[in-house]
Amino acid sequence: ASETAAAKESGAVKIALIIENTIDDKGWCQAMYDGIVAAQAQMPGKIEFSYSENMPPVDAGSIARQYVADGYDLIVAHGAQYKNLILEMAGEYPDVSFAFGTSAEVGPSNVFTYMPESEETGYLSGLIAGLTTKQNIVGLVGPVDGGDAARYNRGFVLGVKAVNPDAKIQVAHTGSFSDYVKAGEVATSQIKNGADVLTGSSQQAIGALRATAESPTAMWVGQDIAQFSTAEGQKKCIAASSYNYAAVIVGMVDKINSGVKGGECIPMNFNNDGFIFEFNPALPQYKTPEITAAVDKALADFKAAPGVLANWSSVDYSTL
Amino acid sequence: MKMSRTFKFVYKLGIMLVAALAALLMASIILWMIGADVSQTFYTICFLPLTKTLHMTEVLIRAIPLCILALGISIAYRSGIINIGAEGQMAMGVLAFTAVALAAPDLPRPLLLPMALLAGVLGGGLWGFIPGILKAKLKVSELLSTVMLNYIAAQFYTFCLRVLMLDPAEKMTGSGTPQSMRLTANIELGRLSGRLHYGLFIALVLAVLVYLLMWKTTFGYKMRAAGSQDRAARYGGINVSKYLAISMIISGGFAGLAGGIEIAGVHRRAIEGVTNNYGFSGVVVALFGGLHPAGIVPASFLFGLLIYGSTLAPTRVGVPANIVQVMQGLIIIVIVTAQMVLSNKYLEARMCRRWNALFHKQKEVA
Amino acid sequence: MEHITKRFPGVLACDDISIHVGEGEVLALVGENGAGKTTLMNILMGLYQQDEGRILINGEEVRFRGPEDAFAAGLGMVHQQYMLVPNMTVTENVALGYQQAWKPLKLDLKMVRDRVIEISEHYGLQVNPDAYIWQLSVGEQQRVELVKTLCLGARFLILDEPTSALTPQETDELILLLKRMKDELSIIFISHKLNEVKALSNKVTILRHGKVVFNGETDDYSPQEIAALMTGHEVQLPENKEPDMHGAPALVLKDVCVRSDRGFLALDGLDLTVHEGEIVGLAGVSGNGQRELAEAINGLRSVERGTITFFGVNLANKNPYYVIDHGMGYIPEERNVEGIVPPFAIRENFILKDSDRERFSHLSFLKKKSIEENAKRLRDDFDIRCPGTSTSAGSLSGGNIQKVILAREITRAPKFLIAVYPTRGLDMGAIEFIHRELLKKRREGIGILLVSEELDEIINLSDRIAVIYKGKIQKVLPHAEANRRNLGILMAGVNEDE
Amino acid sequence: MDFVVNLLAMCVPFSVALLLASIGEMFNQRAGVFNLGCEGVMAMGAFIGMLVPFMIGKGGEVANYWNYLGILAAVMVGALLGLFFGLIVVTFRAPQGIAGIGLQMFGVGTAGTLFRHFVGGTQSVVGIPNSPVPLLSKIPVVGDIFFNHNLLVYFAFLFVPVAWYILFKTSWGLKVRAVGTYPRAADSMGINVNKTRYQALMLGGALAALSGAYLSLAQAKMFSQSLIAGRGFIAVALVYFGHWHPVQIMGGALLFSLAQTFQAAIQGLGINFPYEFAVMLPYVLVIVVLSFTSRNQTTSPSALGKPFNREIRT
Ligand SMILES: Nc1ncnc2c1ncn2[C@@H]1O[C@H](COP(=O)(O)OP(=O)(O)OP(=O)(O)O)[C@@H](O)[C@H]1O
Ligand SMILES: Nc1ncnc2c1ncn2[C@@H]1O[C@H](COP(=O)(O)OP(=O)(O)OP(=O)(O)O)[C@@H](O)[C@H]1O
Ligand SMILES: [Mg+2]
Ligand SMILES: [Mg+2]
Repeated sequence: ASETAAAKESGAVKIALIIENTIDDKGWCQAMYDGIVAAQAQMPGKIEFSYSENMPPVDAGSIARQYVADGYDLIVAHGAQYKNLILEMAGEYPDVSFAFGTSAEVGPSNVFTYMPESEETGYLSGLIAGLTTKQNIVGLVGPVDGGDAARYNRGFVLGVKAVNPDAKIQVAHTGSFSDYVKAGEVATSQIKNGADVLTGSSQQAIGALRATAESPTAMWVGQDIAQFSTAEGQKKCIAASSYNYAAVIVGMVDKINSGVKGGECIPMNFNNDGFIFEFNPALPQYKTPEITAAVDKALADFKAAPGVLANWSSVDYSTL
Repeated sequence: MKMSRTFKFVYKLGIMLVAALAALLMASIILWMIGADVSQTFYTICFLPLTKTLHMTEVLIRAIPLCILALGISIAYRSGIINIGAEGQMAMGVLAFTAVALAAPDLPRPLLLPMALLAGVLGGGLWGFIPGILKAKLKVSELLSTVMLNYIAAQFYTFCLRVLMLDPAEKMTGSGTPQSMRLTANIELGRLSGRLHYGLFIALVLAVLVYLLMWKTTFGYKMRAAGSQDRAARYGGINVSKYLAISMIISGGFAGLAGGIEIAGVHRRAIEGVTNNYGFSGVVVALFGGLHPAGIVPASFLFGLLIYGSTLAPTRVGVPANIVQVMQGLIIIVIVTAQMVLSNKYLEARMCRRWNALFHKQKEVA
Repeated sequence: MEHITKRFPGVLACDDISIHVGEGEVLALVGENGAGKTTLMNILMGLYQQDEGRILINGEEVRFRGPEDAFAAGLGMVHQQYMLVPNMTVTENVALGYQQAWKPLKLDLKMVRDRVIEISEHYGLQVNPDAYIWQLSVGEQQRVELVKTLCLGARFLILDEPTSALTPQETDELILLLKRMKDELSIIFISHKLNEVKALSNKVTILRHGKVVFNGETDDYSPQEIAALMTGHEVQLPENKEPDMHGAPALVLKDVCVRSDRGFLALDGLDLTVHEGEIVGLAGVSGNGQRELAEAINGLRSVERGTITFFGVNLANKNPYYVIDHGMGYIPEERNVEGIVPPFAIRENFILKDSDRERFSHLSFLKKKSIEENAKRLRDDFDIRCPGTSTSAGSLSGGNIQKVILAREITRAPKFLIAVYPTRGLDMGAIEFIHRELLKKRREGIGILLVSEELDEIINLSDRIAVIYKGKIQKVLPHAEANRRNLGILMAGVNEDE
Repeated sequence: MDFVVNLLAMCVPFSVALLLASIGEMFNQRAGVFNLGCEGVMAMGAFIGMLVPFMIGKGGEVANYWNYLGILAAVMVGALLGLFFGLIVVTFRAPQGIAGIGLQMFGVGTAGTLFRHFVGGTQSVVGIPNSPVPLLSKIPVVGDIFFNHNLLVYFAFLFVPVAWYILFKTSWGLKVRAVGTYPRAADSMGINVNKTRYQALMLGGALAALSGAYLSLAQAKMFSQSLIAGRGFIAVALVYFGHWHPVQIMGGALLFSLAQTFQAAIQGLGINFPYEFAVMLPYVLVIVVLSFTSRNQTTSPSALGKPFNREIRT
């Protein structure tokens, strides 16, 4: 209790993060973790931070209540599966701020939602894949066809089609977010069947990336910049985009400090700097003028206005 | 050669102490390897949850599904079928429950809630019926079919949430997370404190019902006979395949009901990850509780405690959440081992003789 | 063996027993069920460790940690319950103990096979070394057990009730064989059949309640005297001497064909009639269709052809419930797995067939009180030795399990009774009791089909005797015409009329 | 044609993890012990297998032989876990089903806990390279399917006839089968039932751990907490599927992974149906095949799951 008092005095916002995977999954959860850490660095002394990993929804409900009891100001439940418990708790504890995503809905007055419009990042990956492929076959390893992954994957398809309408796109879902082995098997299968540029979404994509690294020719476009940091990412990952959660967190902390506890949906796109795109510095040979031009043009469009790819949801895998 | 009371007491106590020490020691080794505070970890997992109402309610909301699942599993087990498919049956129960809630959101609660729960029972029961009938008619090992059906159910579950029951809001706003819309308030189970819901009473009532069914009726008598010695049961005019299939329907129905209650009491919409590995923990609770309601009720509380306690461990003592599995595994192993040793009359008699010999010798010396 | 004492929880199985066997001697060990014979022999083989006492071989004290030590000392035992792995061949079963054949990377089965052939020829014990155990009849398994023990080089043979499941011919052959082997081996012979004891042994030791109560030369005593010494009273097996009183046909089988588990026709056009109030003995070497017959009648096995008419209804291909409901009583062959549900309490086993009846349940709720009363009554009436009615039936001794089944089947007031090997492995006292009960039922006008290999039992009890051979009734003899000799010939498949 | 060859060429290495673990479990069950803890032993094997080269190379590249040291360490840990399980279910005679679930939780949990502490997050490793068989791998079609894999793949498939030989042609195999069908008979023949069961459990544990190490070092070339993802349970199921016979188990493992690869491939063909039904395919297939084959089959080793005690009569 004294700790909390001290925190209140110092004016720091206490943030608790709840994630279903781990903070170093090189994907969805790590992105948010890194974002909060970056925000902490940007606002020295203004943020206190705890996190809980490996939280299925039931456990998340308990731990969130724990955090409330321990005096946390902002509870970030990073995943749409937590939607219900957050909305419920928001009613129970009107003094505490909550946040969850992905969600495009505007929540109650003490709930922030955030919505990465990942089709934009997927589109960039698709451009690169479509221009890089020599076999004219690209592969896409999905976990389940929903949420963030569904947006990224469909954006990818649009990107490929935009620059290479004849390219064949192999789409396969493993049915699991965490079965790395199966993702690897699916990727291997796509490579065997001719795919030479692959991408994948969610943490299981690491398994697919690892399998890609086994192929002498196949390349990878990443969903997260953290993937560059692995040995195989360095070797294979041509480019990747990342969520810039730091901006989201800083925004929320500022609002909380100014007395706004929620009631907003924060979209994330290139237009509002919610995403960062990077080429892999270790693989400059893939950064051809053609690719650079295509990426730059798309980026310019995205930055100019949000919602450029509003038609993403009409992508139908079965017509590929 | 009579066994003195002192001996019996010392013997039992001794074994339990040794067992507890063994579990502590093994867990400590792992905790020590990762440099954690051993005593603090144990305190957090085993005792901290007992100290606050908030904690207790959270323990209980885990005990509720565990108890219901374990009751169902014990029925199947007693009837000679090892149901490790409760995970899938629970998922199917959730789907059926949700389907009813989505189909008729405007019906009044007294009508809708029982209907939806019943649908959950039917959904789980149907999924349990498949391995039951496969075993009864085609002799397919239930160990195999239930494992496979778990995977199938998991995929079917995602399919339903993603395509058939997807929250229109998710579809419209494009976040597309596979989950249903928030279900009507007419299917909600009331809450006692915190998230603790009336499912608690349902679980307790079911425990009594299962006891009555299995031990006080001819129906249960026949199921147990079929499970204990199927040839004798057949000889006695009991239709073993029928009871096998029925027991699996009941067992699946319990799992489905647990799923329904979990939605009605805790989540209030169908989301991914509801089953939360309860299906497997349920097997453990059932066996741990001696396949008897009187044992299952406390066992489900104990496991609720453990599972919850270990979610506290990472934040409180910095131990990875995986430690819960280690502890659960060790506790299971040690307790079943101790139970076995305790029930070994041969060993007891031998130890008793040693004890007496020792005791008498000392007397002589004195 | 000197001063051997062995305790089990709550039981003093062997109480200061001393026995002594000289070279070339045959010691018969007799005693009621549960007297401690098997336990004593298991101690000798190193399977159990005695609590007190010691074992001397040729004057030297030995301590066996397991049967392997006993084998090394030249001991061999044929167990009461056959110790053969069913899904292995005869050769493989022998190889299990035949360490010479255990090469580092290979099991020399050929060597074992040769050894099996050698031994079986030497002693004239016919076995097929390549047959799987499950393919063999009980008698053949018995021979395999003997061959196995001899292959391992036993010079001292322990035979625990070797004849309890053999046909008369097989028994005679075995006794002859053992007599021949006497010159080479020392033997301890356990049996409940005192004429065998008389025929074979030099000395006899009687155990009761784990104590030696008698030691003597066999030649000095008659079987009756030994029986009296064993039980403490005269044993008089009852005989069916009452006048023929049979009524209408109760069970009529016509042209019944049934397949065995292994797919061949175990019953091949069998015809048989049993009337009310008569006992028909079904004699035959086991494996000739007796089991299939009993199972077919009771709805446990499908009937391929023919009718089973039971008081006017056809029971063929009906379920057991239907058969039971029509008043059939059945004492099955496998008492431990079929006759009782072993983990169930005795009182629960008593209602196995009647849990639905108003007597024991109301609106499908069990009536605890009447179940308990029933159990107490049956326990007392049938003198079932058990700690209480809630004891699990599986923990009872064989004889008592048989009594539980008998009590249930008889008191259910059936219209008919099929009894399959009802006294197998039981001691004289128990046999006497069961025979009396069966005769009592006959007097009440109930038809009984008695399946047995014990010719004495069949001759003593039956009004008519049918001999089964390869799934057909070879011949039906009236009581007066039957004797051991002509039945034995019929059972061997020879029909003198033809 | 290419499509089919590719499928076959992939299903061979993908079946190895299941194959090794199933053969191990087969030895356990043939000796009468039912080990549901397979999944846990696999997790430990996968973790230890990658930990050794990871520690030695401090996360970077290492010489290939360190991988084999990792495998050796994994196999030893697996055997130790088998020994530990033996202590529980053979010596203390704890009920095997529940103790197996305990072992599974213990193994998965321990691997995860230690992994979090010593390694951190999902970690890829260099792993074991392919070793094409000279000449043979050049044969069209056949070469790709059978002779272009890593050493563990060859080992696993060569181990199938070896396992068959051990089981049916050696004295130890004879003992194992006897102990699993009728321990009392084996005991009366002077065979140490418990010792034989311990040995079988250690062999089974070693193979399960090898299977895990194969996943982490040779197939996925990475480790994460959820690496095994239920494959241990499938391996147990495949033992029933293969009716306790090494060759039939191999058939089951191949069939399962063929279905697995096939479903991934048909998803890529762009046929209009929900992908979930493709993912289900292998599991459905197993059930369907079993429904046709279970009826007339021999049953499990008859002493499976029953602890042995000389003194207690059954
Ligand atoms: N597994 C066991 N555990 C404890 N007690 C047992 C066990 N098996 C048998 N007994 C006890 O042993 C006694 C006799 O068992 P056993 O099987 O030797 O019968 P038996 O000597 O063949 O007698 P009979 O066949 O005449 O009834 C019974 O009283 C029973 O209580
Ligand atoms: N394993 C055991 N556990 C408990 N009690 C036992 C055990 N074995 C034997 N007994 C007890 O020891 C007594 C002697 O049993 P044993 O089997 O030696 O009798 P037996 O003389 O061989 O009988 P039978 O004529 O039926 O073969 C039994 O009555 C039983 O009470
Ligand atoms: Mg005996
Ligand atoms: Mg007996």
